Amino acid sequence: MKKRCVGMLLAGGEGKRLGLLTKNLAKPAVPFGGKYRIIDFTLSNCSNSGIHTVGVLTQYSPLVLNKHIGIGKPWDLDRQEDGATILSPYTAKKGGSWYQGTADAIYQNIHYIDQYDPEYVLVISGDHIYQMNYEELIQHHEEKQSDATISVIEVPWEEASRFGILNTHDNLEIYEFDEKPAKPKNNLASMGIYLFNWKTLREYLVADAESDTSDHDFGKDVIPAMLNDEKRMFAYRFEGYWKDVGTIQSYWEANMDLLEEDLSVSLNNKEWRTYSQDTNYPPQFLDENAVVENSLINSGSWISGTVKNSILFECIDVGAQSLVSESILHPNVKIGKGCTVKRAIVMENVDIPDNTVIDGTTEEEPVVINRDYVEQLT
Amino acid sequence: MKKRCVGMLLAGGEGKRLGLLTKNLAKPAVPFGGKYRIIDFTLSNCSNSGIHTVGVLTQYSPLVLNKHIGIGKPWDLDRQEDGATILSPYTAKKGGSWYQGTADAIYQNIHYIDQYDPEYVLVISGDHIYQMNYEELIQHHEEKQSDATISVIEVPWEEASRFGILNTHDNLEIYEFDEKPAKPKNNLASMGIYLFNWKTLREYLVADAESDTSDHDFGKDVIPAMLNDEKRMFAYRFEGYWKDVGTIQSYWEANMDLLEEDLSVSLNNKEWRTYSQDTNYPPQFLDENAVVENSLINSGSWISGTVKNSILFECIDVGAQSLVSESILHPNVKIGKGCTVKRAIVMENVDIPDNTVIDGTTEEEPVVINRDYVEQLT
Amino acid sequence: MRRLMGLINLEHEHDFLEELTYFRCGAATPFAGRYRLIDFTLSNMVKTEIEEVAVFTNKKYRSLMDHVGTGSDWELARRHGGLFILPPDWNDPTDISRGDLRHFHNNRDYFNRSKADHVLISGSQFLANTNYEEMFNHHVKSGADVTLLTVHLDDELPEHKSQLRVTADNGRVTQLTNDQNNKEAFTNVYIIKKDVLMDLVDECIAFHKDHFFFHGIKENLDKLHVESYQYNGYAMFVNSIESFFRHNMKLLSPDAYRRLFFDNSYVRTKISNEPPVKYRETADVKNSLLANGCVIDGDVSGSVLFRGVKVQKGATVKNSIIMQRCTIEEGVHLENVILDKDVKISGGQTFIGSSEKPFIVAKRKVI
Amino acid sequence: MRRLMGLINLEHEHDFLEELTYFRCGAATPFAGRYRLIDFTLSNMVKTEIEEVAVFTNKKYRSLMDHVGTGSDWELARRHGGLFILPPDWNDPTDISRGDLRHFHNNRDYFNRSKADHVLISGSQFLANTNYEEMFNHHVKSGADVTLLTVHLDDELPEHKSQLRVTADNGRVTQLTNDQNNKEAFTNVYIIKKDVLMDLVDECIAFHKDHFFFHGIKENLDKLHVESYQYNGYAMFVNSIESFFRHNMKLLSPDAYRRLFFDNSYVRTKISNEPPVKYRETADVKNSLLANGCVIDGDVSGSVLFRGVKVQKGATVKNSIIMQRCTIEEGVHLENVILDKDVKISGGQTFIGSSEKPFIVAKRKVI
Repeated sequence: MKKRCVGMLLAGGEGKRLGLLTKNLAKPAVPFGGKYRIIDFTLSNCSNSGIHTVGVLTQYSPLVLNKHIGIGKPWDLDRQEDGATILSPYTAKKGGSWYQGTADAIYQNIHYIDQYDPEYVLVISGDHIYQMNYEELIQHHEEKQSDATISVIEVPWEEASRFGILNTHDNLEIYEFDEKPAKPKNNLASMGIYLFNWKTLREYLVADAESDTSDHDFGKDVIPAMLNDEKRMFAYRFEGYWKDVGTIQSYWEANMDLLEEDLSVSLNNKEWRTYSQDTNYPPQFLDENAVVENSLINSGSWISGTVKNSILFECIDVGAQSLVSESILHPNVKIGKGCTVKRAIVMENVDIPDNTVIDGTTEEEPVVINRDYVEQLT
Repeated sequence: MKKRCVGMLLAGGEGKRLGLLTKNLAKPAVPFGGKYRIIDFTLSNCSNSGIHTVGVLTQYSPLVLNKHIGIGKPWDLDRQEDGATILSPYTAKKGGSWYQGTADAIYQNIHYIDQYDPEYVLVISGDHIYQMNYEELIQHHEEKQSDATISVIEVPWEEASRFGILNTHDNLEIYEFDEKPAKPKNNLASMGIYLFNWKTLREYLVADAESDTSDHDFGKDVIPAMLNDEKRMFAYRFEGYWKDVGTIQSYWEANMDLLEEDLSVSLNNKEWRTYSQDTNYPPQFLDENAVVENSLINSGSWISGTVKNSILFECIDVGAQSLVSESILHPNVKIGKGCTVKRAIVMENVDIPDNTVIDGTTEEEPVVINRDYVEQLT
Repeated sequence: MRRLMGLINLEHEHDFLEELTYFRCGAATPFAGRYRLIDFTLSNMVKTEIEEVAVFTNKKYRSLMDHVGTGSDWELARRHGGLFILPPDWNDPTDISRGDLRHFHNNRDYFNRSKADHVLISGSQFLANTNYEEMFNHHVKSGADVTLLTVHLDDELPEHKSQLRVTADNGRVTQLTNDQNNKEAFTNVYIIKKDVLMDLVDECIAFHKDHFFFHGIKENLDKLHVESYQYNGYAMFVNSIESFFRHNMKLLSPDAYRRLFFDNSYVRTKISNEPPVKYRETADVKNSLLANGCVIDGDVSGSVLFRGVKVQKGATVKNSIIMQRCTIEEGVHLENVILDKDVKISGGQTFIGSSEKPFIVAKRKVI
Repeated sequence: MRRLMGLINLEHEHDFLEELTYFRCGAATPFAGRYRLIDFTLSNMVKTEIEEVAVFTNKKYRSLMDHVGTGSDWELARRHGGLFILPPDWNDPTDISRGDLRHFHNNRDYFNRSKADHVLISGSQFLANTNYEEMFNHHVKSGADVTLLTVHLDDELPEHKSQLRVTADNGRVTQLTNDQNNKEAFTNVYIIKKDVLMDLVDECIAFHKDHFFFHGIKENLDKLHVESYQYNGYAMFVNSIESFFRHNMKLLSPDAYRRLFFDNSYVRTKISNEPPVKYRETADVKNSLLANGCVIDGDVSGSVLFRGVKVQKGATVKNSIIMQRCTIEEGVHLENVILDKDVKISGGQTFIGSSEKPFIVAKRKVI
């Protein structure tokens, strides 16, 4: 059946710079914001934008991610005819291999896209935190009669050289793609969100797949090739909050951003809900001695101690006389009595014994606590 | 969450002896009975038996199969927490490979089974036609306090040497597994349906995976190993219709069996429906000149000619003055005017031009018609 | 198509189908071998990519609820949006609204909650297989408050008598009348801006009105911008036994069958998992529509057979409509008959009606 | 568990919860921060792996329908089986059945269609978090026609007055009385053989009875084999404002909270995708239950806050139950108050009730 737009969500990233957090977990599956996984933001964007045909390309440590997405119910993507479809690298009889690059990942799944005979293909990735209406991007694309539209965000000039910069004419038509330029001419950074006319992209993907010299990457190969052929390519300016949570520090910061008041990624926005698995935990319980300030706490949690400036996922226990501050506690973390936990990220299912002191305030990055860490303590 | 029984459905078979029918299609995906694919029978058995946690192990040509199963809606297996899950061979960074054997296929997916912490694991395959209540098998297993139960069917003594034969005591306890015995002591053939206590099976799978000499096959390795250790293993007698559609001839026969009256695989049995994708085609239309006898015809078909002793899938056209007999027409086959099609299997989307004569009655096996065949005609 | 939401308003539809609607509302009446009347409107909405559809029911809505279930067979079983069957269940003693205004008033939440700006409103008696995308584009482009879907009547049939006729000036509707000489008929399908709808609802309630379309729109043609948009495909009105019988039979012409079912993607209905039709040795079937699950030993001609009908050896079914799971035993002769579902006609009997006055048997009768 | 089907029978449940049940039936009343009363029974049935559940509704069932939706949040959105809300919609003029027998009579299909041999019947006012597997095993093993679930009352509370007391001889029920000295109380949860149920329904209808349990079972104790089965976990009856308030408050004791919610797997309810609770700088929350989506700037103690409640700076909420999406503005002081959903209390006001007679505000009021 024909669909106007198919979303292809790249979710295979290893996220190496997230260290322990991505040791057994793809980056898009990393818990975020007290209730979500990083990919929930992109999946919810699709759902809220009316894009109901979404191929999710997984490869690195896909188990938790696959389980999380399931049949796509939380995002209303549980559809027999389309919906969310997990696309893992295919293993043929003679073996299989990972996708060679972002473009190769799409190329390997041409058959998936073709069956919906779409007008457009939206290429997005599952490791950014933002809330965006892709329908507006599509409308921009249609108005400009574009072959490809790339979403951009203004970054501080001093940081521009860390990004892929798009040089555009006044009408936002792109004439050059500058990957991490030493001397940026512009401060419009690509957000890694591409909308293509499928007919056009398909040709470029096939050509790119045949090239021996290509890295099979959108930024490095496909976009430059299209620019070279003078295809109509436009930038689309995005104004809201957008964050790549690439490092432990930026992951921690992006979580803490949620404690700010005026954050445009407003989780409380009823018009643009972020959906995730919801597992029917009971309401959280704060006892007689609880002190909680400037924090987010999820269901099933039981607070007897003090929590400040922190993000607590579901089913957390914080014991009496304990202090948790500037920290992120992943699901099922149990903090014993009399503990102090500062500027730490405590990973899922970790039990912190009574009277433990963890202080990440002196470190460069927040400290990440897993079970091994706790075992070494005792 | 805990589940009593997890079904593991082996659906990766190439079905080489089905020739053209499985050229681009896994055997379980081959169309059957005017409306179904072979795997529908097993999936419906699961659903009707109350087994709602089903891992479907695909590898050979999985695209059509994956699409057919989708999120499992027709079988009521579209569940966020369990339901039908496609399990393809995993591709790790350094590459991936096909399952080495039936036991290896289950071994590679231990993590999938473990998450449901089941009492039992039911191993079944997606290439047989039968209607069976697995709940009765489980009850038999429980009554016998068995470690493993294998479903068996009585075969004619003269054919017994073509099967894996289970030699049992009077109480149906298995003491020997005889693979294709020259001199069978018994005519109870294994149907390839195994129920195991998961705890026991798990140990044997792990041991089997470590063995260099094993073929990692249930029949060849795991069952003999368990027998060797004197595990409690019982046969469960199945009395109904059961057919392995392994060759073109047996595929054709099994289809023609559906035209028999007393067939125990009764598609009209409301208590045991066989479910499949249903695509909302309009009712079939027989015009003024139609003659239809002893045939099954599916929705969306338009009959102007004569159809006898045949099975017609959805959206078939049979033109005026054409005769179709003893044939199987897969979906979207269009038979022109003045054609004769006898003892043929016409594959999906094939258009037979006007006045074509196809006669498979003189061949040893029914003739299989694909597009190439038709192109050679013209 | 998030800007458009759907409403199937059954409040003012009468149950005109005699025995067929004794226990079900008209919208739930079986039609054309495997459908119910409501399937056409519902499928058209789904094809228009409408993701929220409410149904205002009046009474006898149980079989309707049973038919649509969770909406999943129309891909409308959604966590957000989806299908809402809204039976009358009013408990506010201060509520002064009447007629279908009561539904609008008591279901205000449904409209407020949605992000859609426009509402497509339809009954269940206009049958076509289409999508409303072009009509909606016309509506938006023209900036109309309301856009009415019309058809041009080539022949005047009894069922057309109750259809309002539309007089338009350059697309803009100036009059809605009962003038049978005007061949431009209103289909009871229209698109309205949501805020205009809500304002008109308030106004109607305040003035004790009881029919939203008549009082809210027809009486306000001078104040509203009402456009007309013509539908040109195969279409029909089913609002009487006679039209019900005739339009079923008309589908036995190859042209009508193709135009209704194949000119657009398929009409969705409840999935029932019936096996293919089984024709046995003695079957003789001509010029008929058959749905899956039928088992045929006898003679069938010029008839529409619904799912799971059994026609035994030596039975003859001619120019008849036989609904789900009926059994026609040996030697029975039926002509111009409508059997509602689950009827069993035991051996040897003959029932003959006329095409103007078919012989009707209510459901679950054993005769 | 295909042998057991479920029925939640609300026909004879009165809407005893004053303002809270003006516009909703008792079963749909919010409870314990994120649930509705019916969630407990429904979840228990799902935990028992029952795959077909019907709900006999009487009136004010709209919010109930809205709450359960397609049943998908209970994994009951099924193609076969699943959840059926069955509102009263009777159209048969020959129907002579009365009371809840009308439901049984008009929904005979639901029972006949199922492959189950036994029916678990429950109301919505007995709350526990359990599964009925052991009870069912007892029922099957004892060969009983009917098995009644009972609880032993440690303390006699006002809400227990209306519960029948069970006298059993070696497990076999001999008497059902109103004797308050008998501490073995019937929970209105029972399992009955399906064929016994259908026979008793016919008998009751024939004799113009109007209450299935009283006339079909209680009056037939001598003819039927009725077993009693005791439940020992944390449980309560909620059938008055007073018991509603008390049992909400009781959950603020850590022991009760743990026993109700953690002794068995979680109680399912409608998913609402609210974000985690946000505690701001000035928040001071003690001894309270809070559901997701709340935003707290003020003081909260001894209270139950449902999803999406906002307590602004300088507001105090004490010993109160605040339902979904209420807003408590600056400087407000609430004590022993129940706010129904969507209430807004504007700045500076004080409302104080007592624990016996809490101050109740009906939904959507702005004060």
